[in-house]
Amino acid sequence: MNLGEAAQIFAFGVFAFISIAGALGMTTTMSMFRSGIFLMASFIGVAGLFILLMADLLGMLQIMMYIGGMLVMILFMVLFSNDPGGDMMASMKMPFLERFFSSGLLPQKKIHRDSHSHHNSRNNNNQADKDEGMNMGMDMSMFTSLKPYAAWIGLTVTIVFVLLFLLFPDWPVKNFIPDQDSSHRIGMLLMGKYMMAFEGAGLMILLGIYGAIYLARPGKHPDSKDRNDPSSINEEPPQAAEDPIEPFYNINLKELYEKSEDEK
Amino acid sequence: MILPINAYLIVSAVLFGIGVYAILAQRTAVMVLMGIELILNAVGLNIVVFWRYIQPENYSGQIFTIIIITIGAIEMSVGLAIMMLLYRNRKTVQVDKYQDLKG
Amino acid sequence: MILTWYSVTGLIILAAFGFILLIYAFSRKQKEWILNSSKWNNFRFSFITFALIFLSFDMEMIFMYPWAVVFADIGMKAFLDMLVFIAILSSGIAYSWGMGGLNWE
Amino acid sequence: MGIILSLAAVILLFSAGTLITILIEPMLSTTDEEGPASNSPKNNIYPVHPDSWLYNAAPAVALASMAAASVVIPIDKSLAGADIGIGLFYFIVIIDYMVLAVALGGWGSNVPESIESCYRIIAQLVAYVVPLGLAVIGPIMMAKSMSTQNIISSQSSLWYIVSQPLGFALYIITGLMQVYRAPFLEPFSNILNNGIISTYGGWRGKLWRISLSGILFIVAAMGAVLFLGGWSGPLLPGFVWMAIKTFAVLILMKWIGQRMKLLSTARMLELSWKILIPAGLLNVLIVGGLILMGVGGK
Repeated sequence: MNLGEAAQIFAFGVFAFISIAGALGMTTTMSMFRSGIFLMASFIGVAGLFILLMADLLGMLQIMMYIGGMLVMILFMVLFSNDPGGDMMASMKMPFLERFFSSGLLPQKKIHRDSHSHHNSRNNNNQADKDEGMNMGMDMSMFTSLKPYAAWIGLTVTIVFVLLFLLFPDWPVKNFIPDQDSSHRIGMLLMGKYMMAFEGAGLMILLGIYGAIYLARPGKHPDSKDRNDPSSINEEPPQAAEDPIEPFYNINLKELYEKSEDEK
Repeated sequence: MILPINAYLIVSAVLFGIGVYAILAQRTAVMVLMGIELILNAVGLNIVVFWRYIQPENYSGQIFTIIIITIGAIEMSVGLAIMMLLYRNRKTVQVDKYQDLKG
Repeated sequence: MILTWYSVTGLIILAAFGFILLIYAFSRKQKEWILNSSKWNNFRFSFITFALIFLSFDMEMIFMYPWAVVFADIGMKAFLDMLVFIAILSSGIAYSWGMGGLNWE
Repeated sequence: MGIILSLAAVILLFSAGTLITILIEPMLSTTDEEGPASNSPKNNIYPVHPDSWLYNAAPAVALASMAAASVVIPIDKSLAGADIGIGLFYFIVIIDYMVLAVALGGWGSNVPESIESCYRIIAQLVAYVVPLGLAVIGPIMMAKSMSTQNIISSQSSLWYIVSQPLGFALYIITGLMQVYRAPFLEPFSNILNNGIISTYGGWRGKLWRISLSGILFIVAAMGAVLFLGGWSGPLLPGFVWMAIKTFAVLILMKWIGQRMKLLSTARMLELSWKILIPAGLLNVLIVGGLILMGVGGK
């Protein structure tokens, strides 16, 4: 048990804890943004486990994919839900796990007492809140009715797998250190044996782009009118303080695009 | 190699269980999508564990996981596009409110 | 060998967090509050299509790195492979450009 | 024992590099600096309703990402933090943590301007990651490996700036996007009163200042490693060459920043998806052709 192995066990403990705590936090925290961050922490824990298993290219791929992807997904979450900050939900009574994972949020009640007028101003400018009303019961909550059953189903699935892995540990384990230069080996395999997987993944990415663009149908859905015009959006930021020579990049893409449209 | 193979498998089993809970218990569609991401991730971890402990010399386990992460990414983008559409038509993303097909 | 590389990274990240905890312990200045109202709702998410195709293009990078490492050893075959791959992806960009996706609504 | 030595070397050299960057910046910028280099408020201010977990974690993630990115940059023949086998891919991934840190800080502080800067930062991430990846692939193809020491040793005959100028131009532009300087400083601009810098006071503001300047120094150093042959040079010792090239790239980035008109996030996204990504794909094909004709990748 030299220093290396002790460090390995410690690192395994830390990464396993991060990934399980992150996954738990994702499901229980009240604020949507925070649940995205917890899921990202869980994926980073799993990436750490990948690096411990000497699959470092996979670990880095995992981190890169899930930091970018998660932040984009959080943007969609904020767009869809009318209480992403979790203020309204934080004030409701919650079992222990939810209260622990959303302990950083300040409940809505505090804002009530501090400045009553300010709360009303926040209320009337998003219409969706008005018709649902602020005093409704649990239908605003993030959980469906079958939450206890779901908890039991999840628990039984976990127990079944854990017992399976504990009671039948006779995997044909081979004590062999894999080749350290993983990117070279993966490249050779991708170009050789798995050429079809490489091109198939390219086609799948293409289908993903086509599907997303077709479904989102850009340009057909201008923003709804009831959203107030935010102060900080202005198309042309102020001119740089002084600009001795004409910058080489001065074509304005907007006109370029409109011009090409007029000709069509 | 001091860590037994079961240690990693238990971690991925727990992640899988939490993913199942996340899908069944959450109301908003985006959280269901995140539950699916979590399950995809637990499976990817399992594959890398089997590659590392059982067949370290053959790297096809890692390529399988790369393809799984690609599927996760593309499924996330198309899923979000579908939710975008639903949000625009129904002004809500509560999954249990989409009951038109119930007839 | 991989583990020794990443142990240096891990130690450096721990050092950074320790440095911050150290400063946290020493700073005892009086707090002053700035009033804020959480106005998340004036959020106009106008780069929807950019975000959607970014997810797919992120994956393209993953397939490019192993290919780039072994390209010089394989030569022409790998070049044709990547030609097909890049053609597929640029058709994705062309489609989203044509559908009017690539502008800030 | 070796780990502790390389650890101390990396921390010592990169804190020195970051401090030099902080000193150099006022000299380079003629106008009063608007972007991330603007000074943060002195008093120890806190927002009233922060999301306290995220708000306090943000400076720590920023500094950790800057420190972790400095592991991979080689200063001399033997003196790199850890010559990781997939060094460049690791570098590109770790820089994304800075975006995560600013997003956490922006959303956690619950101040309207910094929430807007959180959205702008994610838009900028969407803009710069793909062209940056395409710009970095050129040197990887020619060096047949991703580790930074191999890339430098493979540039001994011909620097990569000579054989792939388009890749260098792409790297500089996306490098500026990465560090939110001059033309691409929408998330930290005066409209959003310096984004999240205005919500962190006292020493935490200084922490943000160190991380944002440190990232500028590291991206410039990686540019020198990728395209100007890192520490390889005739007379002077390795690390002097590395310092000269890093500050040359730094000054080039600052100079471009002052010349170009400030771009709003909309322009930046259109620029990157309509011009930089097609140019990046073209760059990959050009470098592939060069290698097939036998220029690089010996």
